[in-house]
Amino acid sequence: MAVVKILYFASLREAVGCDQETLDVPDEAGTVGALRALLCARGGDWSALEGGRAVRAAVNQVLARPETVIAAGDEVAFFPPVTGG
Amino acid sequence: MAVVKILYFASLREAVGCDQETLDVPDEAGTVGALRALLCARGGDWSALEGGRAVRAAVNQVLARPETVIAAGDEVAFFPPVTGG
Amino acid sequence: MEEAFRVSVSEADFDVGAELDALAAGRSDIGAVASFVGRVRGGEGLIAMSLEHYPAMTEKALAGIVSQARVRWPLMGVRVIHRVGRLLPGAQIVMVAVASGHRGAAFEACEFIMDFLKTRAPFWKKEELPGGARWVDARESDDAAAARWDTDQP
Amino acid sequence: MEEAFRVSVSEADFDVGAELDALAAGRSDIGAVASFVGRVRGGEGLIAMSLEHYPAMTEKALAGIVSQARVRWPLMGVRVIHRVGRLLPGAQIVMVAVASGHRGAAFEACEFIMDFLKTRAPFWKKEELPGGARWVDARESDDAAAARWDTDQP
Repeated sequence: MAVVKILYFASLREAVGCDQETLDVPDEAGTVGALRALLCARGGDWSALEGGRAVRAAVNQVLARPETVIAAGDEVAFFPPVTGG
Repeated sequence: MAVVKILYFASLREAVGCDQETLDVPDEAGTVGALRALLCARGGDWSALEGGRAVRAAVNQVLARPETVIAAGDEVAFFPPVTGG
Repeated sequence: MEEAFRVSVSEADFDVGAELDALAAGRSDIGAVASFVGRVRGGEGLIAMSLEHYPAMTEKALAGIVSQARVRWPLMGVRVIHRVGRLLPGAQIVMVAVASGHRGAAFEACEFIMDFLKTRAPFWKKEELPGGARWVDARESDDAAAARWDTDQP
Repeated sequence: MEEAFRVSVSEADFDVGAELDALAAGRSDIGAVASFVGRVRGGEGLIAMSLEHYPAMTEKALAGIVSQARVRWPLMGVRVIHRVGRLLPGAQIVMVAVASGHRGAAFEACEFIMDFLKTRAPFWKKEELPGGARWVDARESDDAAAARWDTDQP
């Protein structure tokens, strides 16, 4: 088990209705992709995290891939493709 | 015959020792290339206009080619490749 | 990141002229300064554009992009400023300025930083329109612009 | 050439910030402003750089280059300023600023204008060095930079 902080931004934050949460992530959800699937499985508004949707992630403020490993104390963020500049 | 004004700039101006002149150009020297050859044939410092040297030309303030035709009243300029910017 | 290479995020507007002057101040080794300013474009009844960001990540991401540019080109200074908050049409959003010895490096690095900023830095735009607010969609052309640097080594 | 598209040649220095502000003043249709400033680089004991030009041709040549850029890209404003006379290391020589709806057009047109200015506008640089004065040679890389636009239609 790994306690991580999870942040949501922009349209994804509005869709799931949550800015941030602290979650005890089971070992089998120890990657960005697995954590995303776990959150999506909550159903309802959380389907905004479904596989077909364009969702990006960062771990400890660095862009991450689905296979990026998550460790206790990490800050994981989910957000839509960026649109700055 | 066509009376034209001829200008020289930068290193070419210094080489030929002349800023500008007015010249009655014979019909057979009625293009930029032929005029250049005529001027070069003066010899001495004017060999700066020899065929092998990088010399550019403008007619009436527009970049010209050797085959560009010269008419009475034209302003013809010879100068080295530009180096502004 | 030393003084000549700076990134920042702020709600306040910025003074491009002052930033460009600061980049080159007291130096005679800089032959070229390329810069870019992005502004809020009006149209379609746009009332305002709000920029959200991920504060803990933003400056880190921008500094990382600048570091990548420095690996690719010999740069003498870089300034990146990105605004957040609510901006009106015509307002400045972002500026990137790059100083180098020659213009090729300055232009390329400035474009590179903008392309990467558009696709890697955590900012999101939301438009306020007469009918309500709408998040701006990411554009495929921005991904394509960033992707060209993958193979196009200078 | 109307107000938003201006070229000039002068001995006086220019204020880049003021010029950029003037380009975008009162407009909300401009999404992107790309600009370039060229400066006198020191080194090799350079004392000064003198710029000669062909007065009757210079602004005509610059305006022609801007017109060509407008044929290739949808531009909303262009400002070109080139200095002449004796300039010290670190001094500004030239600025090109281009306003457009999007960054791709602004960047490309700004580079295009600089590339053509370097190879088509009648300016010549002479360096003052400790051992005497020397005309600067044209660089093949500048010809190559200009030539890429022959085939590279946007």
